[in-house]
Amino acid sequence: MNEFLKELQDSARQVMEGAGTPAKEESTWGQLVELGWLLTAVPEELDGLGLGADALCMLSGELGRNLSEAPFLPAALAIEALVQSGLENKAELLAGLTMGGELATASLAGSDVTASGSGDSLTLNGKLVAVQSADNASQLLVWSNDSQCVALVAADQAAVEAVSRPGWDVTRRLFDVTLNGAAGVALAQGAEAEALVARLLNLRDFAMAADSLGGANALLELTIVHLTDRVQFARPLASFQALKHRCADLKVEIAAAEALLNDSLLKIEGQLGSDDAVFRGKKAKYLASATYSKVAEECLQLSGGIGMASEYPCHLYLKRSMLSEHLGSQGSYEADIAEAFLRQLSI
Amino acid sequence: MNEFLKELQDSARQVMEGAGTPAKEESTWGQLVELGWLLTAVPEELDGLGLGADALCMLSGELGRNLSEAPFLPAALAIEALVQSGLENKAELLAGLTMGGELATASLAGSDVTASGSGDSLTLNGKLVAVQSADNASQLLVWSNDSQCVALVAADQAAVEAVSRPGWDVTRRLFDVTLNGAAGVALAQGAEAEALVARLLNLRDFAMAADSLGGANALLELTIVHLTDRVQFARPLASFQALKHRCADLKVEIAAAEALLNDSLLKIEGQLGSDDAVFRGKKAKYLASATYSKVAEECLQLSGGIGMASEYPCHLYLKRSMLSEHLGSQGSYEADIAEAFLRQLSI
Amino acid sequence: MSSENSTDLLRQEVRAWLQENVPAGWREAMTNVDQELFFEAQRDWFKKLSAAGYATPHWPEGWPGGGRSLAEQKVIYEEVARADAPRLILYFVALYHAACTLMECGSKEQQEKYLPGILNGEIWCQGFSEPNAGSDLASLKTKAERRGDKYIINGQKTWSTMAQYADRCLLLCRTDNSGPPQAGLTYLLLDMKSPGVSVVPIHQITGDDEFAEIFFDDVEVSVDDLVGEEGNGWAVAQATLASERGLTLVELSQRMRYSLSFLAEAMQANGTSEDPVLRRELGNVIARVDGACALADQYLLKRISHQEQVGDASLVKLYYAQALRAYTTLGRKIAGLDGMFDPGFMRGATQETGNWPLDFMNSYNWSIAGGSNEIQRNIISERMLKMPREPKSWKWEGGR
Amino acid sequence: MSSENSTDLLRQEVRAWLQENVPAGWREAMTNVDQELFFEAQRDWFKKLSAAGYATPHWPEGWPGGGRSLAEQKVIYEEVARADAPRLILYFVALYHAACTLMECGSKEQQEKYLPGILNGEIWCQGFSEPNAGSDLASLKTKAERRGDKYIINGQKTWSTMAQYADRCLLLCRTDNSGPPQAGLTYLLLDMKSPGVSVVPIHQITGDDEFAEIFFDDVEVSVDDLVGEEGNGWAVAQATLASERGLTLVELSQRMRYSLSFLAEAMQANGTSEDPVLRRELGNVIARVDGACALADQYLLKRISHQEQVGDASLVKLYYAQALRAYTTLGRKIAGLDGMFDPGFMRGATQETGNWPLDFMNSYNWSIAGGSNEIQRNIISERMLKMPREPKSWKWEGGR
Repeated sequence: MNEFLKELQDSARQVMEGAGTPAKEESTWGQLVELGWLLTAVPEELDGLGLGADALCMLSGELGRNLSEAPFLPAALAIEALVQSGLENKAELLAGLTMGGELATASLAGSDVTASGSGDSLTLNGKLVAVQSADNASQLLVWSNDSQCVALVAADQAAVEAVSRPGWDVTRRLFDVTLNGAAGVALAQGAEAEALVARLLNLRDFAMAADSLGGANALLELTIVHLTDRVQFARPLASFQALKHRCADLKVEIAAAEALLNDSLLKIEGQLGSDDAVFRGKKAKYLASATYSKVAEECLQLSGGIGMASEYPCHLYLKRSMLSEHLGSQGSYEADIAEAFLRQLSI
Repeated sequence: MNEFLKELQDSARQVMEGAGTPAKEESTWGQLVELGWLLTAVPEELDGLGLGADALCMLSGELGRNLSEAPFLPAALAIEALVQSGLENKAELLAGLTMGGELATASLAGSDVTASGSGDSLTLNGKLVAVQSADNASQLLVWSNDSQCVALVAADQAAVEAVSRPGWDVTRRLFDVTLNGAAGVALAQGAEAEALVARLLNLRDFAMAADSLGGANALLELTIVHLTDRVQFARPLASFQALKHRCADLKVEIAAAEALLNDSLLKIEGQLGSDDAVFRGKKAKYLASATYSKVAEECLQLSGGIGMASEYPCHLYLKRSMLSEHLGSQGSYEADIAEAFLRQLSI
Repeated sequence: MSSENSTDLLRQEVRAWLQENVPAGWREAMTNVDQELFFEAQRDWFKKLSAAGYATPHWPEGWPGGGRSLAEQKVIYEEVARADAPRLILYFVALYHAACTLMECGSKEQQEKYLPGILNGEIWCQGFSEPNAGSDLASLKTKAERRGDKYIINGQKTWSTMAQYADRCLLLCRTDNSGPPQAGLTYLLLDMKSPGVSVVPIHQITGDDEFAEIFFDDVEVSVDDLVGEEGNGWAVAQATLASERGLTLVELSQRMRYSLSFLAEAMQANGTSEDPVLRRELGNVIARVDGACALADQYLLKRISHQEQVGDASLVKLYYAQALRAYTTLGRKIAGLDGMFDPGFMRGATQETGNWPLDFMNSYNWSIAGGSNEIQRNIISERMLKMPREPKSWKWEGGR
Repeated sequence: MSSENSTDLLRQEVRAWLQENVPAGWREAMTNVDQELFFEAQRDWFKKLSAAGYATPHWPEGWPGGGRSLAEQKVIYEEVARADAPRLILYFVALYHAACTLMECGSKEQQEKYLPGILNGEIWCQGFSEPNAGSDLASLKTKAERRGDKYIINGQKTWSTMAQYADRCLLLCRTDNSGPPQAGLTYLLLDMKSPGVSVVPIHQITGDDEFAEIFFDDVEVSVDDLVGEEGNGWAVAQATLASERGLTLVELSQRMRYSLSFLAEAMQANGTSEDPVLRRELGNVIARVDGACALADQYLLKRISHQEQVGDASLVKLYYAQALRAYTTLGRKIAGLDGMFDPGFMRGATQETGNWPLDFMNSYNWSIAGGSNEIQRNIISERMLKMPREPKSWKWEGGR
């Protein structure tokens, strides 16, 4: 991470720490808009900050640390899609989505949507799951299941129905969204759409990896404080070697996943969505998400009884890690990684 | 284990401890013949001891403890096959194989043999791998790859070629055996052969499980002695909690695998080879073998430098455990267990 | 008639009775219900079960349902698990911990006073753990001060199962600070309606609240309710803790085994049974669950034949906790993203609800409570494998 | 020219040179060969590599091949790994441990006396570990007694790489018993041909014998061969141990990464690449190996920019050792029963021979030697995570 990003990180951490853990949507969304976080990846010619995926990941990491409810990632995906599009009024739309407090959200999981038509007269049908904060969104970013179309869909039309779907992870408010012939505007179609979908999913993988590692770090720190403070058998728990070694094992897992994420971001610079970047993104997301789950599972045990009480935040990390595992599907990522490697080999 | 078996075990342990670790074939084979261990599973009406699979497993466990090179298991399989057969001269043959010091051996892994003909004029072709101590055998127990024929094949005929195949596990001397139209005598054919093969493989699974747990126990004991004796940082290594907890984890794995084996042997009594017994045998072998490998891998680490020296026996257990894992194939056992369970469910 | 045959007959009898009497669809009925309905269901089931004599097989001869051998008790537990009957979690402390403590350590007067109430459905809770005395129970601080023929209690207990509904409490307090931590403890029987007792439920991470904190503010307990002698509470507490040793884990591991079919059915329902990776993991879990059952069975057989050795109980608990974790982890994988929705919970169903993230989180009850996995590893390594004990005194050296 | 470009040019240059010069088929040639042939191959490769200036990039400006930045050294290591070139294991201690110790702590006379020999191919070994001083190096007992202008050495060293072929030895001895264990150590340079030195190879579990024990019986060392001051040996030894910190693990993790293709090819060759379970495990191993590379790279970048923190090196070593274990474990699974035959070994090939059980066993060298995984976990937990240190004094309490 360069010096500029480190400074940005320091200030982001201060802001987020002020928001408490978990950081509620109502208290952070406005703030992060105001601070211009959504301008991160917008090019300078579009009045953005022109920063790369590494900046977006850094912010995702800070939001992950604080279990933020704010729909930063889907909003960033929608903005990225808009930036990449050739839409005429994109500057205007971007202004609303980056600094205007308007939210365009998206599914964090799969899409089962079909699109017909073209340009600004698309018709969309199907279902989106795990759409974050849909009730606060004016727009939805949607891609079709064949990746041939990426669209913006106004949320306030009758053909769009969002149903809240509460889940174990209370730090992200998810919705099922049904599109019954909803009208939409194409951001990309055909091969361009395919490339854009690859780019968006790639960005999602990196950001999810960062979110996971932010959470894993925060939880391990919290747990070590707990172990240090809690005395049993006239010793702090942190003095028991069996527990120390388990903390060390968690630390090393986090360190490796972080190194892989940072190294990948360095190496893909400017080539988000390329085969190589997609491969790297899957590895980074896989390792980070597996690490987050492992850390959360171990920390629940290391926290003992207090970890089982809802007032203590350990379970919030655990539940977020469990959800994140399924956003992108761990099992299939392992298979995808092997697949991509074997394919490279046979070239 | 009943009192009688416990006494038998005590005396067996004494004998094996006298043979040293690893126990060489030349020093133990004669002894175990003399002690009548091969009579264990032979019915009393055939002048045997009439003991069950539990006795055979107990002895296998003791041989496993001492890393015995003696081909007890393949010999026991051949004797079991003979006992189950309707061969006219089986009493005579059994006398040679149980008390006469003659060895009939068998493959500990798969068979790729075809058989034609019937009765005492079989012709066998194909290859056997992992045949133990074939150079000392007068007979080979062979089953065809379609399980339609189980045969005894004289080892001294020109059509039988045994080639030594040294491996990492030096505690079992293995051979590849080629049958080029070898003559054989059928012990069972057709449905009877199928049942007999199931019975033999089932017995092999249980005995391998016992061998594995004997080894796992001995190695954990050895390792704890090492940790207790070795002082670093002015403390015995055994006083470090991180190491203590790892030893406890190994102990509990062994205890569960042992309990499963013993429970299975109790429950299948007299029904070796039945679907239920085969299912139980696979579970017992799977858990025992996975446990042995885990114990051996951990103990190598816990032994530190000394474990890497060939003079210290830790590696012998490790190598035996690695070989045992592949005798019966761990991976496919997991799948087999699931398969059998799902099948039961759909009945 | 051999004892083998006698347990066989009992098994048939219990199985037939359960087949007729287990409330159909109790799992569904207990999903997201309020406490009141749950209580009613527990009360009904308790009445049925005790009328049949299956609620108190571990009580001595002479009591209704009592006088069963351990082997017979095991049969009843196995059949209850096999029939997937509800667990009597509301009465468990009363029927086991309270009753066994009273029978083993209580005075004749105490037995006559309290045992009939237990049979009548009085609810008891256990007041042992404190916020700073979990794994290290002996360090507890709740104070009992003798004043005339009363003890005056001040302090706090935590993680007390169902304390908010309990009529009485098995209370372990400190009466003396001068000796080593295990000395100076005293065991009392407390009426939960006494002035100065307040109970606050603990909101659990699963959404349930089956545990509670109990606060004591100058609560009075008559010396008639002292169990054993003052200062001898640690020994009495051991009797309480041993009261269900072995049996509970036989039942729970059998329940886990029978519920493997839920897992397999869930796999078949969503197609993951065709995934070779998840299939193999299922194979692994089946073997481990069977291992847990075999280990629990073997332990009980050892107890029956008086061959129990130190550490044996720890092996059973540790392996069970780990198998349960593996089992519920596979459940989570199978449920996938869908499993992450619907945070509904099911009262009194322990681990086998089929809501896998819930079951997974509940599995930590077994690795943390009642002696954490770490405590079990200490016991196994030190007392079974004879590795050196952790130092009794510890000095912070170096520092942060 | 930016430094980015300068390393790019170096990379091209090294890559081209390696393409022409790596001995074709050296792996096959080194399988089951006797020591002599192996030596010859090592000598040839050393000559070639040092002639090209790639054997001593870490030496200071002025020495042949020297004066390279850490970034440039990293490039050379990466390319050597990428080209799957032989490792210079016979000369490694001389080129790194001995040379760096001399340059950092040696006198001008010692540098002039020994460095040219190292460039000429003298073989050095390291005499640190003892049978009772492995993880706890500071407790070593080999005694050096000052008599006039000589030290008289008595004692024993073990696990000394290639000691049986070494010309000289970096020897850490005890000259004083009175203080804490790390004090009273003294660092000497020993001629292995001195009277009283005897070397016994250690037969390893892999069939190899790259380590040896060294015995000292009244061996004389001149005070001219004292490095630093008497009693200051611990500090000098730290310089030795730090001499290759980071670089070796960059090379080894890169080698592991490039050799993933062996694993995948082996899977394709025996059809296991179609097994969905093994495929997913391959996916897992790939991610971990990449993680190990990234962590090693990041560590070296931190060193280059002087941002190294205590514990960083431990993270790299521990993760590498674990990734290597996972990688070779998968290899074992892929090889199956076939892999259990053919115990042939390959000299100087470290972990990536494709003989998976061999590679698996060799992976323990990285989890045991050079600070075991357990020592790394101590360092990480105590010095990085600031958890309390293990007590410095320990009393056996209770007992067996």
